[in-house]
Amino acid sequence: MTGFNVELTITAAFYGLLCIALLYRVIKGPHAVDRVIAGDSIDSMTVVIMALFGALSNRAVYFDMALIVSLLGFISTVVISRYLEGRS
Amino acid sequence: MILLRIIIDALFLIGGFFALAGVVGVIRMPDSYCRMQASTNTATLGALGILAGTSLYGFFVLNSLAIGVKSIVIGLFILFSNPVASHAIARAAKRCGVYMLNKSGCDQYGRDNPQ
Amino acid sequence: MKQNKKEKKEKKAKNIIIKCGCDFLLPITLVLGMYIILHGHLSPGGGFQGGVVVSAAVVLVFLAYGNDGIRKTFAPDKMKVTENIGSLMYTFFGLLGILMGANFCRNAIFNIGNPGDLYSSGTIFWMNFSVGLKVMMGIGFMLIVMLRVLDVKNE
Amino acid sequence: MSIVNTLVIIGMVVCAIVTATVDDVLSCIISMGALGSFVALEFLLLHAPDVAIAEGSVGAVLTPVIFIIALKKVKGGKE
Amino acid sequence: MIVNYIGSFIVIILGFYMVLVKKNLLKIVVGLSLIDSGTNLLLISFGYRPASTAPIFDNAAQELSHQPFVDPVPQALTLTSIVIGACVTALALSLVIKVYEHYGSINADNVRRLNG
Amino acid sequence: MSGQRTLGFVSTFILCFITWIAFTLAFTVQEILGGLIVSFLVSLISSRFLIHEDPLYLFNPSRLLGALAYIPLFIRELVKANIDVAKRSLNPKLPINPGIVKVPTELKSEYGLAMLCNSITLTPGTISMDIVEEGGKNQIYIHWIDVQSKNPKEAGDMIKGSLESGVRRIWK
Amino acid sequence: MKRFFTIFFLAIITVIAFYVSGIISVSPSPYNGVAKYMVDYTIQKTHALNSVTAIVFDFRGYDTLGESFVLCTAVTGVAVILRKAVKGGRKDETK
Repeated sequence: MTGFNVELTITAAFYGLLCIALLYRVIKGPHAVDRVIAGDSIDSMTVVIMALFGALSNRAVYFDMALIVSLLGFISTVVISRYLEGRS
Repeated sequence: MILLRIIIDALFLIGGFFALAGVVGVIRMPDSYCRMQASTNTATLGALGILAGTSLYGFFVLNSLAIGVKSIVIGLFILFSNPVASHAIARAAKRCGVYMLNKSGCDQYGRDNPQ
Repeated sequence: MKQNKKEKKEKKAKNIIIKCGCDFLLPITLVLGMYIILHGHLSPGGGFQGGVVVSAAVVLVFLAYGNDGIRKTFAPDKMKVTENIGSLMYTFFGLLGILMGANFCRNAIFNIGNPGDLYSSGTIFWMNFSVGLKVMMGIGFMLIVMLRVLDVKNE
Repeated sequence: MSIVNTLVIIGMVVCAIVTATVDDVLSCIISMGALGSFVALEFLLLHAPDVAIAEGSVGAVLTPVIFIIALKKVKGGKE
Repeated sequence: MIVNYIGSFIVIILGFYMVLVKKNLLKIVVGLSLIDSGTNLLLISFGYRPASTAPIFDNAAQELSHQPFVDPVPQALTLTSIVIGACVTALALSLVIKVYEHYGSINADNVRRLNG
Repeated sequence: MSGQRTLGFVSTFILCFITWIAFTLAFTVQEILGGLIVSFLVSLISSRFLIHEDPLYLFNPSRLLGALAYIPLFIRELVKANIDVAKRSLNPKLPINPGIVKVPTELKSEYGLAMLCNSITLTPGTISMDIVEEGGKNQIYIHWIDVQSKNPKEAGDMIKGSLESGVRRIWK
Repeated sequence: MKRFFTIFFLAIITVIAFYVSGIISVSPSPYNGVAKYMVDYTIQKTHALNSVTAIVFDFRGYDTLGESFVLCTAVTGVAVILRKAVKGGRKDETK
């Protein structure tokens, strides 16, 4: 369309590759805390891929998804940390 | 037009580089707290660089106000919500006694709050 | 022993960062949920999704103030009643089709306003609103009940 | 975008394998949350934003909270 | 899109494996949730068509009007399915809590033996 | 007390309305009316949570200018710390020297403390772990990836020197 | 022995699933019939812009009715099963 498709696609693919690299920490985390950290990073990378895909398809409606995940993604992390604090 | 393209590509490159650095840090670092430090690297400049690029792309290339403003709002949300999660998980890790590499011999939290 | 207890109390009172973060994010979450409910016929979203986002307010209040804050803020009995009112509203707008001489859920009053406005598309707007009311109150009630389980001791 | 699609599917499958094979129940729940995140992204890539919003909001708010409450109530899930 | 079909079938089969083999009741509920996710993905993949866009008629879609739309019927059905999945998970977890209060154990074998 | 509550309601209303405008970006009569109703309902519920002390604290022009001046300062610190941590994690020898230090701060108000701690957490290399109050002064425990000094004063200057002066222009 | 049979059974299901996915992927879903009708008549019959919302709330309204009842039943079921928590809360409220 405007010639930007190549950059957007390559960046999104690069971020997807980094997500898979982060899964190494999910597989082999010695403690649950490591898995939580990796999951949190995966959440923020997911937001980035969603924004890139919305810009690539030129639809503003795809950005609502990224809004929700970026706003509410921290709840699960805080709840798990609350559980870990109470367990000790 | 060509200047705009160079700026947006530079923003994408910056974001990709810092995200790569953060992921390599998460994989390589020896203990949980240092992994947390590297993961903030991903969430701040790794995400904000791409979102700034997307916002410029929406404003000036696609001529769509909604895409630009929503990208900025997503960046603000990440800035507000990410440190809360990071702080909570760091405190929980220290409270439940996750191993900490103590190379400098300076652990004033463990000194003040013995288990 | 006494000193230990005092220290613990002080730590609990100083949990500032999570409290301030949740306080600041609470109105933004509510506005986002209402936006998703009310724009269900123009943009992706609708009653169920927005209702779940609004009911995240219960979790945010729990994270900031614990179960005491929930007890002071929400009234579970009224929430259950409101959920049933939402269900009845949905059934009424479904029956409106039959009352106007067509089948169930037929959109009988769709030609109010132009497509693209906020208040358009007749019963779909009101059905979105009633399902959103129902889901936010229902899921909120369920979350309150399940969070209160944490306070009940096992005998 | 088919490359991104393939990568997301691979991540989803890896998360599912971790969920099925790990011993600790808490780790099981955490990797299930990561799987929910991948599945929501995949819904968006298949041009279904409504379903993506539903899955994302349920996976971010409802599921982890009730799972963690149940885990807390059964005292860590050890038998 | 054969990748999507294979991936969703693998997720469904792993969920079956968890439900059939694991002894911990919480893990069985996790397996049910996994089956739910896989089925939703399979249903959405049926409706996908290449070079198309989301079925929303806003201003951007009027410019792209030469592109077809994705099939919206499976999306609507999946929306219902997700709600029911969340309800099933909540109800099953409250049953697990009740079982633990009653028997003092969430191992499926122990519960069956105590039941007589 | 009632007047205080009304002012808090008004400031929450303004925040909600700005958020609604940023979400919709449509300036027709119906959208504005819907935004007013939604903001009224939301601020009815959440004003008592959002407002901690003084409701009109941020509407002072000097504080708004301070908030604007904080943004470039914060971005500069962010980029510097990012480059530092990226260098450390990409270096094959992994030159880290982690430890936890305790740093005193002068801030009193809750939002000020939260803003300072969030800024410290967002700059990579440092994570704020806990806040305690000792002897009338708030102390922050900070995990630092490269401990250069164990003395609380020096470490405080290194970690939050310019950030704290920026925050103090906004909050007490 | 039981475990072996379980895994054998799962392996058979896996093979069948892969075979089925191969069959599905060569014949994509056609775009006529009910989907075409619903997309074409979305704006004309309901004035809504989002097709999925139009289907959920207008063309197939009975589905949403049933879903709503399922949700109501689930909430009531959770409240009945965890009755002790609700009662304890109410006692505290009256205090």
